[in-house]
Amino acid sequence: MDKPDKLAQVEQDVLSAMKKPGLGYLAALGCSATLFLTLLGLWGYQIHTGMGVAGITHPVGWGVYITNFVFWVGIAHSGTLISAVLYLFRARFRTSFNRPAEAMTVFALLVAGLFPLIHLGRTWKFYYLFPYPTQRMLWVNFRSPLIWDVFAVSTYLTVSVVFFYVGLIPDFAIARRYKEGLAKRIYGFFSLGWTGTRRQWKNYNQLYLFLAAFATPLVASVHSVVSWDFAMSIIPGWHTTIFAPYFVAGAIFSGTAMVITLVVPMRKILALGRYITDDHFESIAKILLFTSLIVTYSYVVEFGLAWYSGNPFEMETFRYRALGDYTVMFWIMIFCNSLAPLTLFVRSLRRNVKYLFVLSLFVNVGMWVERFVIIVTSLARDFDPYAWGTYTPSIVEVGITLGSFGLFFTAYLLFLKTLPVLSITEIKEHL
Amino acid sequence: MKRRDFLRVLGILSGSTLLSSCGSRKTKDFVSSVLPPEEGVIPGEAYFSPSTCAECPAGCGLSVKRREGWPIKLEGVPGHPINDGGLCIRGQSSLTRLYHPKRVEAPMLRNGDGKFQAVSWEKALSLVSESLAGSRDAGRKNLFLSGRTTGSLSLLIDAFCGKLGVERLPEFEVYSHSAVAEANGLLFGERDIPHYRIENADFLLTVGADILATHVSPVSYTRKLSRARIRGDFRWIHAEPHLSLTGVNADRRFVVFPGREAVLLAYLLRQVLERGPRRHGLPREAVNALPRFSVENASEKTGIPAEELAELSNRVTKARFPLVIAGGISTSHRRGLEVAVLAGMIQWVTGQIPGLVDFARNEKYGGTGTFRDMEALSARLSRGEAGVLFLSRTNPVFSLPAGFAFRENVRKAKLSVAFGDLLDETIKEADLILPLSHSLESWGDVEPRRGVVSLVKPALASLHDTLSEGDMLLRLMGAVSGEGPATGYREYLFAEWTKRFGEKGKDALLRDGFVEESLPEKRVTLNGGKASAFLKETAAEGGEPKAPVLVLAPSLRTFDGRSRGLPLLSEVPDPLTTISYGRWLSVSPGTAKALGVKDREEATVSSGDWSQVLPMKIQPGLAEGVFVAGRDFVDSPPLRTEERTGEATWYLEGIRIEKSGKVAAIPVLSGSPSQQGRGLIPDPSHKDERHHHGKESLYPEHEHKEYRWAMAIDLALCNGCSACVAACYIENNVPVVGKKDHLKGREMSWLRIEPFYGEAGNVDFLPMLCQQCHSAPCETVCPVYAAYHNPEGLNVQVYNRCVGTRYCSNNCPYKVRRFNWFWHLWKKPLDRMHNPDLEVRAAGVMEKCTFCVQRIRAAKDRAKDDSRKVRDGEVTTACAQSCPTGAITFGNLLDTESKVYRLAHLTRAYRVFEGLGTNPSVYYLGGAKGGPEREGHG
Amino acid sequence: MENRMMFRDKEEFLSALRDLAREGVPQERIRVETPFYVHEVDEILPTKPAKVKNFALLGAASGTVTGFAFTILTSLSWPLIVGGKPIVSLPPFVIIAFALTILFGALSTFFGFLILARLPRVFGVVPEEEFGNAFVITVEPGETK
Amino acid sequence: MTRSVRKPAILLAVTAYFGVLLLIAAGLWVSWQRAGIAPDQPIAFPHTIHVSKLNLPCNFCHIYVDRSRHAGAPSLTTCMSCHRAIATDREEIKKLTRHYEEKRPVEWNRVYFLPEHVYFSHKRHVKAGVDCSECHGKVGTMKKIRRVGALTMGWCVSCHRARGAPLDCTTCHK
Repeated sequence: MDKPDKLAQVEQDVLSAMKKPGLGYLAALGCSATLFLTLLGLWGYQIHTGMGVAGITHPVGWGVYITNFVFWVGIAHSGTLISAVLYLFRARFRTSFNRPAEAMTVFALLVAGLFPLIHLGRTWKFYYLFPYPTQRMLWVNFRSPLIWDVFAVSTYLTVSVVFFYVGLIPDFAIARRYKEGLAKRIYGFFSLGWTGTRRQWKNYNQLYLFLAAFATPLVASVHSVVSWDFAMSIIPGWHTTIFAPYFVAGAIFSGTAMVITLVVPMRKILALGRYITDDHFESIAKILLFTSLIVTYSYVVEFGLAWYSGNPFEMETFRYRALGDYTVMFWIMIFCNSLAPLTLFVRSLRRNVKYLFVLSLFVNVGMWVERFVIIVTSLARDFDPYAWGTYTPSIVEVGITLGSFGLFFTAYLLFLKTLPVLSITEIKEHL
Repeated sequence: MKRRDFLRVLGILSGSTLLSSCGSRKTKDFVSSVLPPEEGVIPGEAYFSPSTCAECPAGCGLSVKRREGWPIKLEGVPGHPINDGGLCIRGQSSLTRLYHPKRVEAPMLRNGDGKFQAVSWEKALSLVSESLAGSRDAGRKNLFLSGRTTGSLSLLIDAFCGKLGVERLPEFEVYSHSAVAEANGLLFGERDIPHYRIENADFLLTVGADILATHVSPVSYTRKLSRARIRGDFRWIHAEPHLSLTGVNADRRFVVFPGREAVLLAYLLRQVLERGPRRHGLPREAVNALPRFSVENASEKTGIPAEELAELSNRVTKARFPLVIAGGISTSHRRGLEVAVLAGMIQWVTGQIPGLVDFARNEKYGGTGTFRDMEALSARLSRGEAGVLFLSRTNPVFSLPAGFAFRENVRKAKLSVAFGDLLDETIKEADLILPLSHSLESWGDVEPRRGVVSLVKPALASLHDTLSEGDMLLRLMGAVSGEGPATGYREYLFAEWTKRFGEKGKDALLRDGFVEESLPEKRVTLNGGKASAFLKETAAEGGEPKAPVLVLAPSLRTFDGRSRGLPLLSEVPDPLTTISYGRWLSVSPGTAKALGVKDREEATVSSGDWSQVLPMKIQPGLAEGVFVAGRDFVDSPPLRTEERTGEATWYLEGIRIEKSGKVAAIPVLSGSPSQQGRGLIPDPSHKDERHHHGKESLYPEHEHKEYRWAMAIDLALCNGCSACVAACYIENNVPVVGKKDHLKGREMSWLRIEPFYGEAGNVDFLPMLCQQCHSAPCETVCPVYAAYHNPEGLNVQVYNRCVGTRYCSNNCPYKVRRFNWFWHLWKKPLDRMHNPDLEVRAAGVMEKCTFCVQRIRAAKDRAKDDSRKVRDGEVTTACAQSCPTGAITFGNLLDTESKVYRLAHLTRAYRVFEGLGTNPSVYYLGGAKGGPEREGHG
Repeated sequence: MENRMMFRDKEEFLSALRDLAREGVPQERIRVETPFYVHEVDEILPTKPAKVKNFALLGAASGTVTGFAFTILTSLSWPLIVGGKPIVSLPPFVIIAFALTILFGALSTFFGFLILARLPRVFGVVPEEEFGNAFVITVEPGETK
Repeated sequence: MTRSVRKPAILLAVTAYFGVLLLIAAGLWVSWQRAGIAPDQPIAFPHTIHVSKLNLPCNFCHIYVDRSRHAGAPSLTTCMSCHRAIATDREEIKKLTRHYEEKRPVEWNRVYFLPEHVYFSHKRHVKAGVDCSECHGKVGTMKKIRRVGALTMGWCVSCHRARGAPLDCTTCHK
């Protein structure tokens, strides 16, 4: 079979995903959309009635909302890792993952960005958080980690969107060919009238390289900044120097898991087995294993530090974390993040896609729980014993959390039907 | 925009409506009144007027802070002979009684189907006068029962009863202290409670008397005690069967089972007789009649270790001015009278009368009756002797044992007329309710202590259709005699005052709010005959109650239960258990283990056919086999009445406990009874360890120009009475959120009393408020500068800038920041209480203690008017102002002359968690309670 | 009139291109369109490397400068002490500067690309003729040889 | 693709872009400058006569202006002290007299009002020598009082800056 047909074949294979949606798809979309609507409803209710409808209280001022924020930002990371870092390292297997991974990054960030707003006591005053010239002549406090968040996350979102879009431009041009009428014009519009001339390719190539270069440090920086929300405080259990690397590793860990969770069904349903092979999955699994080991190491170090410091506050916090009111959560976390992934040392399991899928689900849960444990247990037992307290999420918080998944999957499902789910151009290039 | 409107509504609610320039256009607050406001009143400026607290019989002087005519805060009057500036938690909350949403707003008459319906005063009064006459003709007796009444009102009642042929019954007080009065009558012919001059004593032994919280005149005693402690060379021992706030604050506390106190006092009396200080002797037969105890068997009987007992007797005998106060539970049981007598005799022998025990200025409990009197009354009612029964400011139906059947018998009166402001158990039984004005709405005076007359002056016109008791009686007299009210009560009073003090005195009273007459010293002599006769027929032993005992302790927050229903008092937690809402039964850890009950597990406590379900709270420091419940927690318990004194026992003996296994939902605000060795209140021996902390910082200290506000809190003086907490609530418009949120840990108090228990069951209280750190963790993390540090060293929270990330609260090591989880709406007319100098915080906003920045602003404003700096002592916070012990000092740390500067530089001064380098502005003065050698304070 | 050659195979296309180059046809007359980036083309018809990187550098630099200037100036415009730290405390400002470096860098690179690649072709987003997966060489007419 | 069409298109885009910016700016500006409101009053009190013609000093009626945070509105007694005799035939004065006789206070509509979280003291400003007109304008020339000062935070702050008045948040926020 000669090349040009192969090329055409690739296009058809990938673009076939865009054909009329089936019932299953619509059902899935319906479910996630409803979940998202519940989020909006509950949020409205919370704004009207007051923050008290959430379970958070004194002393635990942050709960599920911030947990979700950290979780989703974490999810975003592996997207960038796969698309940017692996691009710089010229890792071939990237080609099969980068598009869905980038999409995941963008959507995860959209969701993550929602939570700082949801958790605000006075959401309707959110604009106080942005440094813009007002008649008040008052700016924001750049010494606050929350402002760093504002900058880090919005930068990350912008760059990811640009990177995602740039990758799409030539594919838009291809999709344009397969469309008719208005759709043709729309895809054309997004393709910017790309034709593939020398000048376009030459600059495009460099652009992509530089965007990758710009995105790469973000993988490290953004989650470091997020981790500093905690590390910069003085709360025992938060105030640790290892938080930045610890969180970055965790982010990539959870993100990679999420990639697997998304790509496995996608590959099955859209019959892309030819382009996403078991070798690819094995490489991803290796990343998963590696980051899992780093995360586990961090857990150990945390406890080591607390024990070695001899600081009564630190020691109590970690005793409480492991054996206190939230001990169940803690051990769930240990099992999902440290023990279960060890199985990936077995090659056959690394190559067993079904197993990977199940494992990835465990890791997703485990990483969410990890953030919960870190945030809640540390706040529940800080310095003044009189002020110790506990926290149980309220139904509203649970609903909003589910809603956030609703939003994420809604976006992702729409992506499947509207955009080339794999980077056609790159696949061609590597044929 | 919906939000805006909501804020606006809150704005209107928040009391700054009248004439304040800071309302929105919607509020009609820019008004041309018809007449100019009264002299000396400047709209927008606070002004004070004197009055007297009526929340308990102590009669503390009030200075009522008013804005635009509305009382917004109550403060003690500095220099007042009773409370000298201090005010207790109940006094602070008295304002919520004035504005209570459930006050009786008009005369109420019970109609046919037993429902109350409002009637006019004319109708009500005429009805009363008719039935007065009617029942007189029917040969029934008209009776007048009131709570303890002093001053002109008492005279008026006598006049009233005289004129209308009404029999005035002995006043009813749950805490009549009649055993002590009886004893003094027996020994010295003075049937009353003397005035104890604690401040002049160098040794104090209190037996059962809860002098800090509820005994006779707590604020007065607390003040005196502080003076003695500050002076130094003072030792205070307390003996009690249960665990009271007073007990935990004594230098040493002994657990003595009810009845055994007599042994202790008999032993001490003999010690004093043999080893002095001995000014007067006792008649020989008295000495012989006095039982002999060796240290060993005295200690074996009292349960006080022998060496401790010896040490105690040494202290008594070595002391130059020993003072013994017996009272409360220790004088209200079978041997109560004996305990009181022995105490009196010790005072006699040591010759501290009238030096420390002053009968000239006695506390005027002479006219107060006992439970026996009430038993008699109930009997008379049941025989249907009563025509019209007046019940004024008293709640016997709640307080008396069910056995008295008072509830049923009240109905047997032809017409029962109750005077009161809130619907308590007794008023609900009455046929006719005549609503009383709050003391802040009425004229009057009280004489809580002989020769001390305190003014009651209206701070505002009556909110509702109510009358003061004086006016009511005068109008009744008028109605009966037919020629209408002779004069108003005001005129009556003015006449009385001029008669008693002359014009000058009257003006002084109206100006200062009190008059203190100079009285001749009163010398009393022991009636040796009676004394020895009494000793002969008693034998300091036997008659102890059967364990387990349920002690019904008077309640710091509601006294004998009369202050139940004041919202603020349930919001502020009990300092010992930190339980805010609900009732509970304290049980010792040992007993709890024996019974196998969990903390807060519900149990049925029963005695005879009486029983009640109460949650159990495990209470360190409590003796085995002793249970404690607040007097206000139990409904008509089967109390026994003592034959000799007529006083009711304060405990139920041989009670039974059946646990239910069900854990009750009562909010315990403290996360841990122990401080987990974290040195919030450091062990004095670790002084140096405290001091090398918290100095190092990367950055230079930011400098303060004129002021650097700071606070010093003397933990050796603080007794956990929580008056400061209540004061803070009212001064700062802190919302009362209720039980539901308390269970979630969402109480809003800016200032809390943290009790920390030691191994020995000893308690230290740590008032925790915003520490106003100079390197505040909360400030750095606020993204919008809502929390920042101002040039005067305040850690400011700008409410309208706050977006509610709650990061500051998370990052506060002291956890003193409070988040508004909901919109708090004050039930009308409680909103009148709002301090217009602060906004009422919106939902989603973080709030906290600001060192009463509004008071600082006002002081600076005044200072600026006559271009000077604020003087030391010119501005103080609400908590410091109210503190009865004077433990809190507020001032400018840059002023090296200031008191706070001196205190902050004492070697026992330290700051909580100094190791964190937060550099707080609140200095705590450590050192054990009245620890032997303490540096001076005042 | 321009003449166009279309190839289905990359190698044929490249050899054809080499021939043109050998014939000495000036490259500005040769238009090449490929389905994906073919780096050999740049070897056959050598050109200066793309200038997108200059935009990247410029953007990044301006980002850093803005980051520091903005944070420092706003802090000074209303000095408020927080946590006892100095008004201008650089460590946190570094983070802002870093974020802005990346942001400005990425954006200016992108816009630089648009300018250099002459995109978007506002009125030609859908070209009237598309070559699909063909490798196309179009030689614009010049003086006849 | 042809230059001829592209140029106007670009021009259009640019103008649209800046047009939007301008609109936003204008909107903000208006929302900040809430000055100029002039509600009707229950009694049309003419400052023109009392201030310009009769040269009454402001604190003749606003007696608390140098004693309290509120300038205060005059009590009707003050008004009647003159208007028992003067201009009794006028409609507005009749209104006034009615209020006085029926003992009904006059509730004026606020022209200057601040949000609930702001503390403002007339006394301090007057004592600091701020002239009434600096915030309230030349009331003598207004038949109906119209707001002059913007009463926005920026407006306050800029003046505080200019005069070296305290800029600490607690000065004005409560």
